[in-house]
Amino acid sequence: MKRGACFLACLALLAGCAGEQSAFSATGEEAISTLRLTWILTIGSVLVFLLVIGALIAALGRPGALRQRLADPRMVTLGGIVFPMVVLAILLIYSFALLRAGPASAGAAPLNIAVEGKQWWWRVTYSDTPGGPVESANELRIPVGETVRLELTSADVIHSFWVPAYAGKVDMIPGRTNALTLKVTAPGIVRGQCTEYCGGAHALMAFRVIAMPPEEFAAWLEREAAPAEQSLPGEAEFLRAGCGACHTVRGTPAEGTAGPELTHVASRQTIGAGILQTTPENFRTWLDRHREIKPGNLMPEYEFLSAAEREAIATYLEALE
Amino acid sequence: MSEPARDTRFLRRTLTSLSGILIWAAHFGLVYGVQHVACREGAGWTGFVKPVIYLATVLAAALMGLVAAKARSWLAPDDPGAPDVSIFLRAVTHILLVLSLFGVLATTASAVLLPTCGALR
Amino acid sequence: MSEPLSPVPRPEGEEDELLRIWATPKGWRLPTAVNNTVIGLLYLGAAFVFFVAAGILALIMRTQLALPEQELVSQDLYNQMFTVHGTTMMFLFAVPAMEALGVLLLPQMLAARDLPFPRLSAFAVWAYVVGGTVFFLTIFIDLAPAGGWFMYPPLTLMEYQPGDNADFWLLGIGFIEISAIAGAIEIIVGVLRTRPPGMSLDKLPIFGWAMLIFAGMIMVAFPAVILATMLLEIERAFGWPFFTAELGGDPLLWQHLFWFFGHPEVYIIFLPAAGLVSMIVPTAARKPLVGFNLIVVALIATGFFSFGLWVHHMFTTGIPGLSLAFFSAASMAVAIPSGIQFFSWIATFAASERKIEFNTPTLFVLGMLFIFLIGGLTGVMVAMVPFNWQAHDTYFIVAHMHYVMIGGMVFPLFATFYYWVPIVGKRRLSERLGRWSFWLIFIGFNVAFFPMHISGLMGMPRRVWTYPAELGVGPFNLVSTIGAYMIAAGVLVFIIDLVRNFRVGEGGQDNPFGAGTLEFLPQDVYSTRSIPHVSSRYPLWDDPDLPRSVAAGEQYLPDAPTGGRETIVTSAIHAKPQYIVQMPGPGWTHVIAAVFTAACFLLLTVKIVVPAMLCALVAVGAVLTWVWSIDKGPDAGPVSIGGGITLPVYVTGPISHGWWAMMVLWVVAGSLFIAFVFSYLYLWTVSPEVWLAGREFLPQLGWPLGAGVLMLGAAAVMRLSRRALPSPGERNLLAPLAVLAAASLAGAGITAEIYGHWTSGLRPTASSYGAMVYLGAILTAQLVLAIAIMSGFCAARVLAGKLDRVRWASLENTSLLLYYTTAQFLIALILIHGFPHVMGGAP
Amino acid sequence: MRIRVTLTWLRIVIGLLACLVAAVAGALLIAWTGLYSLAASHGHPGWMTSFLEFGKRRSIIANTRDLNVPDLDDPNLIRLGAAHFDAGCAVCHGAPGRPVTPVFEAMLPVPPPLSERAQDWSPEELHWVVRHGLQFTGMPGWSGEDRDDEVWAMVAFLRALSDLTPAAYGQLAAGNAPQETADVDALVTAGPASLPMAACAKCHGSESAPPTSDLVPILSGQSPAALEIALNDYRSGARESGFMEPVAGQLSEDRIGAIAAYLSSRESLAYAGTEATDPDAIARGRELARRGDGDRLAACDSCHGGSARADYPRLNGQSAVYIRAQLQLWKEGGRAVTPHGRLMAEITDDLSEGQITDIAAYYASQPVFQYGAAVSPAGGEE
Repeated sequence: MKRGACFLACLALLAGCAGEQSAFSATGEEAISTLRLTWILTIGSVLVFLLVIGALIAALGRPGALRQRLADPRMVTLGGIVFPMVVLAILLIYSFALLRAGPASAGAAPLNIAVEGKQWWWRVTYSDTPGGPVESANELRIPVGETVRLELTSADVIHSFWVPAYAGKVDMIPGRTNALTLKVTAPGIVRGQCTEYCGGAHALMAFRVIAMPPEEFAAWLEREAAPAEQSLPGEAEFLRAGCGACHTVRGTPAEGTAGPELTHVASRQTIGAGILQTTPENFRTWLDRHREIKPGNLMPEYEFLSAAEREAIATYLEALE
Repeated sequence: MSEPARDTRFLRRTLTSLSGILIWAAHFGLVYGVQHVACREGAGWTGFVKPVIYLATVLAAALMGLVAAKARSWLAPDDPGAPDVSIFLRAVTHILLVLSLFGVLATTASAVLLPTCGALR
Repeated sequence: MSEPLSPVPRPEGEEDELLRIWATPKGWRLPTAVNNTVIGLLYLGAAFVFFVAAGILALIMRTQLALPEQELVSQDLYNQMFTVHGTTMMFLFAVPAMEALGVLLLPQMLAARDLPFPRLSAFAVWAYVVGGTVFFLTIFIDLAPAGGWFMYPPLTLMEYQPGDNADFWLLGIGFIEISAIAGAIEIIVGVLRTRPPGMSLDKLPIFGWAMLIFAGMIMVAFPAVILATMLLEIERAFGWPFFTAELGGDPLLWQHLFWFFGHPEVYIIFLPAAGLVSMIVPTAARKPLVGFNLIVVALIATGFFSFGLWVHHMFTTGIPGLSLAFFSAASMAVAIPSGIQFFSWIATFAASERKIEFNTPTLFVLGMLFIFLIGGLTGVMVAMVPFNWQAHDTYFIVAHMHYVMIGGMVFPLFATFYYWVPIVGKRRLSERLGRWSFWLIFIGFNVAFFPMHISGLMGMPRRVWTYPAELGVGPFNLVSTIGAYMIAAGVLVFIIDLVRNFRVGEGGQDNPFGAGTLEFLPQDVYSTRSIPHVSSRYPLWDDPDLPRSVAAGEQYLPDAPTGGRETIVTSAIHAKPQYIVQMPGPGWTHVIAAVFTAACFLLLTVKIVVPAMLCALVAVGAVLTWVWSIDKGPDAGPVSIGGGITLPVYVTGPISHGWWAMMVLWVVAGSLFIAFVFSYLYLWTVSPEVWLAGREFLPQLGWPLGAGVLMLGAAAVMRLSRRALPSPGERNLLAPLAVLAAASLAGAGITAEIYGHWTSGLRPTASSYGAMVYLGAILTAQLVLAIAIMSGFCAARVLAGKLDRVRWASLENTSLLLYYTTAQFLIALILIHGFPHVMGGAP
Repeated sequence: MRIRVTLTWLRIVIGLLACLVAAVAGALLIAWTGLYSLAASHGHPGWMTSFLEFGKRRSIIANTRDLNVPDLDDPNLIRLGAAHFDAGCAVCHGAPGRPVTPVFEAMLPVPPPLSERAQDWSPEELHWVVRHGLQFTGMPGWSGEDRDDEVWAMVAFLRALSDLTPAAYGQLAAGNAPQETADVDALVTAGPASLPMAACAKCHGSESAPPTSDLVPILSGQSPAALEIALNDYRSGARESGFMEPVAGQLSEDRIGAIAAYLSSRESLAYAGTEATDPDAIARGRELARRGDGDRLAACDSCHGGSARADYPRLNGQSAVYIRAQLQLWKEGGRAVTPHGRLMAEITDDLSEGQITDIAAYYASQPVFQYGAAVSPAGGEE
């Protein structure tokens, strides 16, 4: 019994201080209603738990009227069949009601964004942009208060898209397109992660979602759609080393699509699919040790690059804002 | 030596005792199958799903009622002097019918409350 | 007590004769033993070793996760570890441990001398021990699979997992599943047909009921995963696109098949454990179980409902909301039977007239109630679709699953160890160490797994090798790791207890806990001295004189009338004595068969084909030798078992246990076939365009018609061959020829089916449609292969003068299998050749 | 007299063990006394010769595995093998018109004259012997680990050897190198060239001749950096090749630098007769080279095109056979040994057979790359 109470206390505490990848700090509509359901289920479970354990303790205790009543076969029918049937029927209907009221039923024309899972990063494409689709990676930006429809696909194995603060997860399955409709109530930065085991670096396949006011979002998207600045220092080294084989930097000959798009990589929160904070040193760290930081990732190692070349490429990446 | 004693009507007794849960299984399979195929086939088919589910539910409930009414005679003992097994099997039959009916109704409730296709997200 | 059923005193030397007949082989011949106690202990011991080994993997993983961003083990090794941990716990520990308890305890509870197919269970055990050991050892040589224990494609396809690692999982586990099915056949026939006279179904101990449902569920669930592993292995090895989306396959097909097995699997593991609890609780209370009928219903209902839950594991795959709701509803329905059992146990405790003694078995049972209750409640939570979307694939599920599995199965298992050790060991285990073990495991368990509920919702996904500090789940993980070490300490204490106190022997004190069921009768290698007549659910309580009477040989079958191993077969519902079954004794053939079957599968895994085929030949040869020796030859005629009952010793037809086993096999094969039909239709719904394209490859009508006629002809010839059988003592040529002709016709039928598709230009690698068509033929072809071998066997027996009009069980079984095959083949023909015509869409 | 010994299993085993111990002790005794002469000039006693011969033959047959034998009549293989044979093997085994040197005739066993004896063995057996060498005979194993592909060139040549006239052999073996001139003066003062195979042009082609085999890359016109890396990797043994390691092993670092500079400034004739090319394959290859396949495969030209780093080799104008062979070698892991090789290995991992063919066809269809000539940017217009 004590344990149950402790559990409640713990949860109450956590709800206040949970991290950015937590179902407890819900700011998306679906997550908020699920959190409410979670509390209801938790409290209900605790009550049932107390009831049953209470009955068990009574049954083990001193003989008495209560014990006699518990020993009655009708008690088994009542506690084992009638009681669960009633409780479960209520719960079932409540959960169906929640399902029905999901954001997908809202009807308004949503903003479409495609997210493709790959081993082990995320390709993000803003489909509804006036100048044509804008590609980005490992970071999703969405306008607050608007309905956003994510089209979720996979390029290789099954991944699962999970931003607990906004909504439950949706699997990304080869050959299928799944949808997730989000409506976020407050601006902020939250973390998401792949939750379907997808091989090697599954644990290190994360991303950030940034919810921003609609006008800021529009401005950002316009910036994001623009090509990178030309002839930045280090661009030559970047191209000569062949980085463009896998990465795209719009406005340069780098047009590779096997790896994440890098046009504005320095303006993103993280590098390596949510693994390192975006800082100048971390670009260098990534170039030097990415196989240690994210074992098994598919970017080859360029062991033969000289320190100066690494420096130049890192400088270039830092400048890609 | 005579022929060894045999359990007569083993299959009938087993099927009667399990009828509730078997009806649930058939209902469940039918309902899920119809809905799955219809949603895949798309337009023109989806309209049939709910009527089929309701019809199946009515049919299942009717069958369950029939079994409940007939269980006594279907499970009558071979040897009137040894009623234990029959009483037991009858109890099993009836309780299983109750649980299965709950299962069938829970399935139907989903159909009442939710749209036929669509992932709802 | 009533009059003795057999005259007393028993003749001098009778017991010595029994001891001689049932003696356990000594020394280096020990592996030949087939006694259910020896085999059961080996089975249980091996399962426990796997439990400890997989537990050590878990400890290493918990150590890696104790703090954020650690690199104690490499990412790749970690991925292999959680795969092997899950696989081992599920396939090499949980199911085998439960089957082991069935093998070990059922004959004692039923006062049978042994299970009806002792060598079959011994075969299953040896195959499991060899295969399981090799599978587990792959973790030490970097050959272990790294796909998670549910091995989702496409991650497990060749493209993403080259090397033999995944094949070890597929072939190894597929093979162990087959061994589990062999065990399940044994259990079903054993429970239904080897009960003591008078133990009608309403008096069958709950554990017997649980094992019956358990085995029934295995019959239906395991074929689904066997089909799934077949599909995946075929796709890996030969590129038939079952799961590749571009060619009309679907990764979700695997999930459907796997979870159609996987969810019932949880209950397959839980039900026997619940049955054990239902045996221990009445003993603790010294009162009959309250609501016996309700518990039986609960077991049956769980068995069925659990097959309606599989999509429960696929709520996030984007399938229509209403589909999810159906499965959510079934998840609710399955909660009720557990409620019934809980309240029944509480009521039984409450009914006790004395203070409940908190001995170790009772403590573990109470621990189970506490933990499984939490697991059940979180189970209801995850059955709610929106909550599931958040909790799925996080540590919340890890916590829930361990609460269910450890609470539902491991705690009852430990209770079982302490409760039933007296019937196999010389002395009881230590109560003091038992308590230490219980409290360490119980507290450790909650410390380890309770925080995972919270860390999961705080964003910790499952199967992650490491996690960033910023997630804020570090403290929870540290606590979990501490708990894991406490569990390990508890298990260690138990092992110390085992080492100090567990000595296999004749058994010490009879019935130390004052139980009411037959397994606590005085026992020796022959089980009970005589087989009692049962007239209540707790015979030892209702007739305190029974142990003495049984031990004095006053009950049924106190002697060995046929001079060999035998037990009474009774009718399935009322347990009326029907005949005496003669059983084989120790032998090497089944051991050789098991070792070489395992070797064949493992060699296939590493693609060493020719030696693998040689192993298969040796295995088949060993099986044939073994089966050849089972028939003891002309019988001693009807024998008396006491109580004025005289029984035959050889029967055929629907009362024989062989016939029943064949019926169970029908169910297994039928389940496999239904899983195939489901897969065929499912892929059609996913990729109708491939099916439409397949229409032009349909062979002319003559092909299926010809194939069908050939197969029907095979069945007819087989039916007629019975008439051609010689009289006893004679031999002829007609019968063997007829049998072989039937097998040849069947072979021709299936060949025509395959050849027809081939000449029409259909190729299995081109699309999922072609793959499914050929797979359907393969399913029939493997049955035909078995029939061919069995037919050769029958023909040889006729020629040897061992198969005649009276003793024709081998031919009966061959015929039954052929009838089934014919039916399956005809349905398959209609599906394969008919469905493309009636499905929607223009040609 | 009666023999009062009963034969039991135990006694039989003990007896056998005693025999074994005696045999070992005897052998040790003979070795210690030095009674047995190991002088090569003695030759083996007859029984020993036949025993060793028998053992060798059985060992070769027993160890030979079923291999995928390539087309051994392929002149590309034969020519490549010929050049190496002349420089490496002929000294012991002789060659058409050139008997075994007397020094090597004094070996025990005498190296067999292969123009006669190579026919005794199947291609798989020859492959095994060339690949692994033979103990106790002086026959070395192939110096390029995991280069089974190279060994097949030797086997193809050995199969062709018996039909060769001295003149035909001379032509094949010399490749593009000038035939030995009868410059008596040089012969008298400097002796014969010690390393005839070290002439790069003999195999790799020059302004006046194409490479002798399509399996040999054109080196003229590559960047000095790429050439230096290749030669240094061969020299250090990091990169495996039974053909190139012996050559590069003889060179000093300065020499390598000079050679690289020299070769990069030269031109070479294109391959003599390339295989028929499929325009569709070339088109598909062009797409792959310029853009990759969009999913996992990177665009080849990003590194192998004109403007990439100088240490990345250029592929334009190399033969399709050569490119295919190298990509296969990468896929099998044979080149994941140097930093550049490891990088490339990750890319070739995902290549399908079809893609390999297409890419090779595309690059073979391009004019030979010339270092220092005007370069078009990667992915630029054709």
